[in-house]
Amino acid sequence: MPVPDYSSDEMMTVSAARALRDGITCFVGIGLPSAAANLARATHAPRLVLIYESGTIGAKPDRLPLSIGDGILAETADAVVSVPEIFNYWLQPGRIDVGFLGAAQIDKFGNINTTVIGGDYAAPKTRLPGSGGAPEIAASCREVIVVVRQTLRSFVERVDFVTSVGYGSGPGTRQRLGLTGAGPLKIITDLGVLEPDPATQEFVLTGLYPGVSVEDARARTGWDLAAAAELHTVDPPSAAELTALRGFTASAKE
Amino acid sequence: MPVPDYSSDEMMTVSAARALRDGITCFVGIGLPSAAANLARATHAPRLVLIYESGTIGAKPDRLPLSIGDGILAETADAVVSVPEIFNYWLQPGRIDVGFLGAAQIDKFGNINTTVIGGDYAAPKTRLPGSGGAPEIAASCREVIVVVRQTLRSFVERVDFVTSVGYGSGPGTRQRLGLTGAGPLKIITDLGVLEPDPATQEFVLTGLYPGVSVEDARARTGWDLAAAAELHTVDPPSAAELTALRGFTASAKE
Amino acid sequence: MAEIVSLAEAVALAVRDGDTVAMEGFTHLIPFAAGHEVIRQRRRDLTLVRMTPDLIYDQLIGAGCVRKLVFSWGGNPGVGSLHRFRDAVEHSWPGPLELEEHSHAGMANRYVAGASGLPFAVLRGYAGTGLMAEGMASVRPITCPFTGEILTAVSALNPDVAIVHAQRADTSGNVQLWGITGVQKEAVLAAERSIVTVEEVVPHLDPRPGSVVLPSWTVSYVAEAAGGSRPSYALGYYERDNDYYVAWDPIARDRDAFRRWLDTEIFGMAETMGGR
Amino acid sequence: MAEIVSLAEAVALAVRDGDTVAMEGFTHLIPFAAGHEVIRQRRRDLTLVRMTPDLIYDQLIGAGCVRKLVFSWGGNPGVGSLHRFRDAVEHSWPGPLELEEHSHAGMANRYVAGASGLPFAVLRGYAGTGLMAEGMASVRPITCPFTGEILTAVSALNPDVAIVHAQRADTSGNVQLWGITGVQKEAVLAAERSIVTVEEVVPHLDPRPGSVVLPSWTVSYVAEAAGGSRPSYALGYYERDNDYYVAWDPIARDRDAFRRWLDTEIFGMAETMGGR
Repeated sequence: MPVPDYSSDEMMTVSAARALRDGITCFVGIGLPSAAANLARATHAPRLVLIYESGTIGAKPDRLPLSIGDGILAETADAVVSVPEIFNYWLQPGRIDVGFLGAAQIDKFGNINTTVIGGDYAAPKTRLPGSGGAPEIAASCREVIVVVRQTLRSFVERVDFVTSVGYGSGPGTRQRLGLTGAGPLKIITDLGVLEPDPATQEFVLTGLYPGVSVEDARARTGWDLAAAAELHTVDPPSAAELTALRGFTASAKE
Repeated sequence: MPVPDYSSDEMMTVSAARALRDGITCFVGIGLPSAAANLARATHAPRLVLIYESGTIGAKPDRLPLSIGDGILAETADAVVSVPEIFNYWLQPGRIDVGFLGAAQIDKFGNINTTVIGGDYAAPKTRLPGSGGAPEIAASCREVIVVVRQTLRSFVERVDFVTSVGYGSGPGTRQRLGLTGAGPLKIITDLGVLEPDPATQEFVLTGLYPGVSVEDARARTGWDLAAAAELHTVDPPSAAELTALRGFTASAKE
Repeated sequence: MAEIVSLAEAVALAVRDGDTVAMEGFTHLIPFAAGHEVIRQRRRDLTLVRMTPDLIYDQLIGAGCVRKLVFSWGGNPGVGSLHRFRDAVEHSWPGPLELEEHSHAGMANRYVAGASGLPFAVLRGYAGTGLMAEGMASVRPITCPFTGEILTAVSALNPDVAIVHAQRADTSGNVQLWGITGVQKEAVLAAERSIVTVEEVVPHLDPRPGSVVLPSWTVSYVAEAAGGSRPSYALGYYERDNDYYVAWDPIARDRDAFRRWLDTEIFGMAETMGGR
Repeated sequence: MAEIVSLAEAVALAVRDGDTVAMEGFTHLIPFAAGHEVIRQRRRDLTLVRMTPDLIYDQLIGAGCVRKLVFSWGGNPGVGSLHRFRDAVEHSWPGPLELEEHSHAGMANRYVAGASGLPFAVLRGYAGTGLMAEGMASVRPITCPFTGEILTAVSALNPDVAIVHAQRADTSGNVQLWGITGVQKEAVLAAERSIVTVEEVVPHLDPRPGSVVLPSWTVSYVAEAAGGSRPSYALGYYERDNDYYVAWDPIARDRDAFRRWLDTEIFGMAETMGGR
């Protein structure tokens, strides 16, 4: 295989964008998910409905928003509502198809940590930003997709703190907790794609990017990562995808 | 005293309007209170803030609104909010100075009935419109003023149905029920003004319109109505008050 | 995504016998045309929900469409009683009418709970009232887990169908209403299905002060129905026909006059907005 | 009725040592000028409340004004950490910082409860999270009295003072803001006192799409502060200074650099909006 003329971050963003079907509603978390969601809308999913926790519903930015409260989101939205309303009327009832989240740490059951790393909660080694909207996005969207770079530090056996619940400690946890959404169906990284094993709900490797091996992925995973029988190679970014993505990135830097 | 050139309904509306101090906030109930509140704003209380349960805050109609949802209220308001918001953010916390209510039946403790008369609740002799916003206006405004024509049918010993609580069964009731407002401080009728006795919370006559006697009022009251020691005669409508009121009434009929 | 259909189609597709139906509109934007089409399609055993049942519910009750009414204020605003409503309650004509009665604050919060995916809402209300004394199943005390204070819980409203009228929709089915917007957003978001009638379908919705937008994907059917809220009003389109509200009183007082009105004004009229 | 005063006066009159203060603004309209004036007036022992503590709270924490932080997301959006916040949590510099931590949904509902005069709000949230496991006093389970379902209650937020920035006020003190309006209305209505800084005081507020109006009688003090939310933005007035957010990172990483910034940019500057 020739050396690809795209970065692993670009492949990750393209792969995440592809996970969003046209016409669905997507609650977009802060960070990497926003780039991927906007790329999806600019390529194969022009009718993707983007919803941000800042209260903007149906935003149609023509450049990459710099934050979840970027003015372009309000200016191009179908509706702008208050922050309480976005959580109570729009997220909580389960009317959003996909929650699109990032993570600082994620474990084999798809639980996400963005709160503290090391030490304990009261005296942490590293204080992270905290919950934001993620716990309820993870609980209430019909399904969740996580976009995160894969490293030994971020892919851990058990998160230091459960900011947002994936499958908790495995089958039955979400039901017991009364979480209405199905939980995380994909983790999309800079190496490939992980999906939960239907029986154990442990995340296993189901897709790899061109040039990445199972061993590469295992070397950057803190749990004993299995590969699915139907492991496939993800198509590299198309010229159209790369052009759109780079257009966004360039406009963001202007 | 010469025969007055105004009707008892006009005297009632003028008297009710005078009860509203300039600059206060007033939650305006349906019917007679709306005419009086708008008259107050047109005369001595230009900075009176009118709030309607339809969601209009600070409406400044230049004619009498024909209903609590009249378009002129939205068009002249400082803010128009949803119906849930008007009750939850504006009425419930006790931030409104005066609740201004009408009644079909009212009793000696200022309890109001606008639900059913005669028979029982399930099989009433007369079915009235029901609660509307009144129960929570009566509960949560800092104080309440009731505007109602005085008749033996409307002024009863005990209301057939407690739609909105005044003083319940007397001292201590409002505290026991957790009602945050002070309750009804005045009943303004087409004969005069009643106020609660500080000790018993029974309404007693404190003001009479020119030409009306205590006996006139007692003859139209279904409980043993007492007159306060400081019973006074209410000033007749001024020319300015009558002109403003009649201007409203004329514009309402156009 | 909302389908843009005729009003007759929308009612045929969305409203079934036995449904719980909320037609909302607080004085303003009352969905009269849709209500008339429900009568015309002879729906039965409906549970009707509405904060302020006015003429349109008087008409539906008199026409025999309604088994139960969930409401907080049932009158003819500025005129007096709803006589078909009273006749049903007081004399069971044309049939008995079950009531589930609330205050406005309670009803508004029941819609909020429904729109929020919660089984109940909390408010300060009902304490000491006859409604509380009647022991309605949809009102219960609830204790604050922090202060111990006792407040009131009301159960959520989640109608099968919400029907509202709005000024405009765009060709994608996004809906825009302004002026007094009442509890319409909550009713649509709380309901399983929804019909929005609009004064006009336009290519593009211009932002307007005070407007509420319901995105197309929250609405089931949009039907163009110019004048669809007469004799109520549509701010920016037409004013309230106050004479109609006055004229309704003698019609509604008399069963025969009402029957004649039904035959002439409802069953004698084709669905006026391009019905089949 | 709101008093129109200078920013220095507003802070002097409204913010006291030991107060609970909520400065809100969701990325947009963050009240930086007011926050800087609080530092300049050397308030101490504040409990700061805010869904998204960003640079302004990093600055207040580093300056030693803060005893406790009530929040749901504390970062430098698009850049990374708030280093003064981290230094306080990780190394108790310049003093220990007590945390009361929530999710956005929880914080938003706590303001809603506060604005609504209720002691708590109910939501679907926190179940299974570490925040629930930490057993915070402001989060408790609550049982639906109708369905028996267990949901989550959060206690109301009623700050002593809310401080927000808006685009405009009129000469009567009515306030208008538009764009992303976040939780500002709720914060002001929940608080005992409030300060609203505005880009400009105008004779009359024209209705605008998407605008929220806070009537004068709900606000304690209005202070004109043009540019008062820089480096955040004020839609219609100026854009976000993204370079400032990037440049803040190295300043905040280093205690000495931060001290120099404080001396130069805060204490070295007179209150810029007509202070005394």
